[in-house]
This record gives sequence, structure tokens and C-alpha cells, in this order.
Amino acid sequence: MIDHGTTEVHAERAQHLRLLEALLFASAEPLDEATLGARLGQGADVRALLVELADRYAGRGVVLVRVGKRWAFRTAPDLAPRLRPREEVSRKLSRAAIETLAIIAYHQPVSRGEIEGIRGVATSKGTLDLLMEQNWIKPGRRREVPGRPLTWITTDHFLDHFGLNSLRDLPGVADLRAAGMLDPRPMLDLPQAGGGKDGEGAS
Amino acid sequence: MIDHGTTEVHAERAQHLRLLEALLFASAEPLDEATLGARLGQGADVRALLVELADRYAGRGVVLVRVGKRWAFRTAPDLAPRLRPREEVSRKLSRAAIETLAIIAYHQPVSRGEIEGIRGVATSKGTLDLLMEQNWIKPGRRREVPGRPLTWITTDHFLDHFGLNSLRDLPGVADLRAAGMLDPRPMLDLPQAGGGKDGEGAS
Amino acid sequence: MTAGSTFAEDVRPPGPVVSEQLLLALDGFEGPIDLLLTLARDQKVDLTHISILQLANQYLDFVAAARRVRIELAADYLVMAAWLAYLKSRLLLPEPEDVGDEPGGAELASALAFQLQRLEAMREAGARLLALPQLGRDVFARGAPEGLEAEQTTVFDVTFYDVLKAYGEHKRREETSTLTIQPLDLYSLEDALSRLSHILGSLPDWVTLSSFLPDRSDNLLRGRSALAATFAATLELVKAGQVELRQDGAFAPIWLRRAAPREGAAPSDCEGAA
Repeated sequence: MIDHGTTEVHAERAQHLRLLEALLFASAEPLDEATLGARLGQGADVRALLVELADRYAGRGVVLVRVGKRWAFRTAPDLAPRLRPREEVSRKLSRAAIETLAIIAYHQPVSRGEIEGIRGVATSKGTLDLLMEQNWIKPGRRREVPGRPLTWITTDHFLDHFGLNSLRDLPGVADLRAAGMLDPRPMLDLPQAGGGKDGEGAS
Repeated sequence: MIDHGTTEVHAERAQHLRLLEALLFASAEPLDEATLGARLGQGADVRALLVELADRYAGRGVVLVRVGKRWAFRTAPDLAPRLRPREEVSRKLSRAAIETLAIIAYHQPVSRGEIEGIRGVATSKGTLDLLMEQNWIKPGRRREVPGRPLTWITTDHFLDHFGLNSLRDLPGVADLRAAGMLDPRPMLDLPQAGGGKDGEGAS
Repeated sequence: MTAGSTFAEDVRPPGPVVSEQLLLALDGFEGPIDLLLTLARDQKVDLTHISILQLANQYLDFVAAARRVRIELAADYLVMAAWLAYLKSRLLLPEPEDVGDEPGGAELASALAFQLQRLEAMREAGARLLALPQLGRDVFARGAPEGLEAEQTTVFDVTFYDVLKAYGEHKRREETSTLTIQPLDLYSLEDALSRLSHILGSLPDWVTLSSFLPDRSDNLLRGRSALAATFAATLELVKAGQVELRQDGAFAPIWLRRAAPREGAAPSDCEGAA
């Protein structure tokens, strides 16, 4: 008599667990206990069932987690790298972004307004965001002028990434000129006095 | 020493099972064994692991099923009445569509002319379209007879949708075959609705 | 068609009289075969034991009745009626001896029976198929699959050189934006003419052209333009008959002097053009 009763209770509990499992599996959203309770029917101790189910899944590839007051199946966090391997996609940085980065590097600390003044064009917010995302720039101090604009400076990661020891190693304008990076595109090669091509270095 | 070895093998197997479980949980679509094998890495006996995993889930609220050559977790079919959303808005298929689907499923590969021969009516344009839209059928090979008619076959999604392991599991397929109902018997040139302008069926 | 009605009058069909309901449902049929199958079911026997002759009669009756009630009846139904009338005749008459390849009445009848059985079988199969637990209706896939696509992290392909170059380009633009084009400092033909005419009066004898050049060695461009302008100016003066030119060989210095007022001896006359 008692045996029969326990078996029945047992079977009902097992069936509740099955249904709970299926409901949580099929739902696109985490489910709260009230919703689950309504689906299981009266007399189901949803909380206890959920705890039992979570126990069963503990340590498995899929785990039952509580998200706020709601419950959901999730793949085990430690498996994430195996499920979603990281893949690096190489992309070109826009010219505007490279130039902005260069100006921050050379003029830091520099506010966005100043960058725009130097570049002569508006800087989209996305550009600074992008550079910050790459951890190349970070906000510096606010400038103590009206409006207290935020300034931008380069990070250590910037030095690291570009193989610089310090900002002092950034080539100066004269170095750039000497390296031919300020050369105008050759147009008319007018013979100037002293016509030597390398005379510019002196200026 | 031996103990240590077995423990290691055991741990690796357990980890494989966890990963397999997570992969199948995380995927929206059934996964084939080759894909799973590639994710698990070399040396994993995917088939054996899948069978073990399916065993573990047998009788639970969520079960591991084989769909053609692919595997997926699905809620247990017996829970359907408890899971089914209240307001069922499943689109009713037309009789023509059901018949056409059945003919394609049981007779595949089958040409449109043959379908029309069996049904005795011309297939309206929307029927194959609708079945294709549901991703239940797809074009198969062209038949190497005059006119090279296109044949139709069912998709893997068809198996998935109707919970079939393979085409051998189509309801009553063995009996129908035994009764000669699936014989590619040359069709009687009966008058057909829609005028039977394409002689495919007669060939 | 006449055959059909004739038969219908000659042989009373043993089957049930065509029901009004069936007539009303005519639009619902998917063609003659569908109708035949429905009629066959009325025989309430296993389709494998169906009497094709009886079925043909039923169909012909039906068509005749339908044509009495509604004049228009799709051509397919009439074609089928004609075919069944033919089949009936083949079934009732003794088989002729000389038919050769043509199928006999019994063969045609069994082919039609098979066709009906097969269609019935496919209908049942369709119903059983749809009774299976269906994904999204009875059986559910994971509601919130995490997905297995690789997580993509963007790596920007920028070298230090790119940064420097960008800055250099920026600097250059800055410079060129304030650049004003300076006029070229050239020695003009007018300058040379006035200078030459000025000096010429004081010349006693042959002098080299280069000694007329202004001293602008600090500016190569101006020096060269002075040479060109002065040479052009001397040519002008030669043309005007005010100066004589002489050159003793190719690339040799060019000599000039004031022209004598119409004297013969001018050894450089022809060479002056050189």
C-alpha cells in the first residue's frame, strides 16, 4: 500500500522533471517559476524540482542556470572556447582613423575639438570608439577651459603594439621630412638654386 | 599505473561527452557526425559517444534523436500535449499538398509527370512551391529519359520535421512496398484532368 | 457520350443511385480519378476486390445525372466517361483475337484498379505522415540555441609606418594648404635688351656674350634665364643691324660688337646665325 503510493509519487515527480526539462529546453526565453508552475499543474513544488534538475545537470556540458528570477539551460561556460572558437578577421583601418590616431599620438593630450581643428574635418564618435576599443587611446585629463573637454592620450598598449619604447621615440616632424614622408608628390622638378635634391634636410 | 591510464581515458571520454552535449544543445540545426568529429578533435569515436549520450537521455524530457545522418536534441514526443502552445495556428495543408508530399516521400525520386499520373490531376503550380518553401522537398536528379524531367526528393529537414530517422521509417512504407503500391509500374494512359500534355507519366 | 447514356439505359446499375450530395460536391473533386475513388469507396469493399465494371457504370450514371442537372461539366469528366464506356464494352464483349499489342479489357481494368488503390494508399500515407509528431508543433528544438559560429574578433591591419605616413600626409596637407605660388624669378628679354643697349655704346671691340651677363651666380635659375634672354636680345639687335655676332666653333664663346655703319668686312655675317 505504502509502496504503491511512493511509486506513484515517484513517477509523478519524474514526469514533472521531464516536463520541466522539455519546457526549459524549448523556450526561447528564460522561464520564471510561476510560469513553470502553471505548466506543471497544481501541487508541483517547482523550486524543489528546479533544484533537483540543476543538480542533475551540474558538471555536464549543459547546465541549468538561474538568470535573475528565471531559469534557463545554457551550455557550460568552460566549454565556450570549444563551441565558439575565436577567429581573427583582419581589416584595414580607415584613413580617418589612422590620421586621428597619429594626431593623438603627436599632439597628446588633445581634445576632440582640437583634433577636429587640426584635421579640419569633424571626427565621428565611432572613430574614437574604435581606437579605444583597440586599446590604442584612452581618455586623459579634462582640459581646464570652459566646457572642460576631455583629452585623449595614447596607451601603453599603443607603444607596445607599434613597437615603441616611449613617446619620445616618435619621430619628429623633421625626421619625417628627412624620411621623405612630408615630400609633396613630385610635380614639376624645378631646378632651384643649389638644385640638390637633398637640400631640404637643412630647413 | 594502469589505474591512472584508465582514469585519464575516462576523464577524456567524459569531457568528450560534455562537449558533444553542449555542441548539440547550442546548435539550431541537427549536426552531422563529421562536423561533431571535427569539433571533438582526433581520436574521438563520435558514433559511440553519440550512442552513449542518446542512451543517457533516453526516457528524459529532452532526447537525442538521429535525423538522417545528423543528430539533434528534441523534446520527447510524448510530452507534445503538455508543450503545445495553446493557440495553435498551424497552417492547414491542402489535400493536394498532403497527397503530393506523400507521393514524393514514398516514391522518390519522382517526376512531376509521375506525381500527376498517380494523382490523376495536373499539379497546380503552388503545390510544389509550398512544399519547397517548407523545405520539405527539393529537386533531385533529372531522369535520363526523353525530355529529361526533373525529379523531386525529400530533404533532411523533412525527416527532422516529422521526427524520422530515415526514409525507411516512413509510416507503413514496408507494407506499401510489399503490396506493390510503390512499384514504378508504367502508368496507364488514363485521361487526366488538366489534359496530360506532358507525356512524362506515360513513359 | 451517347454510348454512356445508352449503356446507362440498357443496363441498370446495381450500385446505389447517384446521390444528390455527390452531385453537389462535384466542385470539390480533384478530377475524374478522385471522383472514381469516391465512387469506389461507395462499393464498401476492399479496393482490391472492387468491380471495375460496376464502377464504370456508377461513373457513367453519375456523369449522365450531372449533365441533366448542370449542363457544364469539365471536359476531363467527359473524356473519362468515354474511356470508361470503351472499357466497359471491352469487358462485356468477348476479346477479339487480332488485337496484338493492345491491352485487353481485363488488363485495362486491373490497371485502373491499381491506379485507384495506389492513390488511396498515398492518401492514407499522407494522413499518417501528418499524424506524426511534428517539429515546432509537437516536438521542439532548443528555443535559444547559442549557435556554433566562430566568434570573430577584428584585428586592424595597421603598421607604425601607416601611422607615421598618415601624420606626414596630414602635415603636408597643412603646409600645402597655406602655400602661395611664388612668381618665378626670371631674367626677361626686356631686361636683357635694355642692359645690352645700355652697355653696347661703350664697346670698342669684340666682347664675349658671357661678359654681358648680370652677376647672379647665387641663383642658378635666374643665371640661366639671363643667358637665354641676353642671347635672344643679341639676336634681336643683330636683326635690327645694331650688333654683329661671331662664334669660332661649336660651343665656343660667342663674340659680339657694335655693328659698323655699313662696312663690308663682316666675317661673322653668316656665322651669326649659328
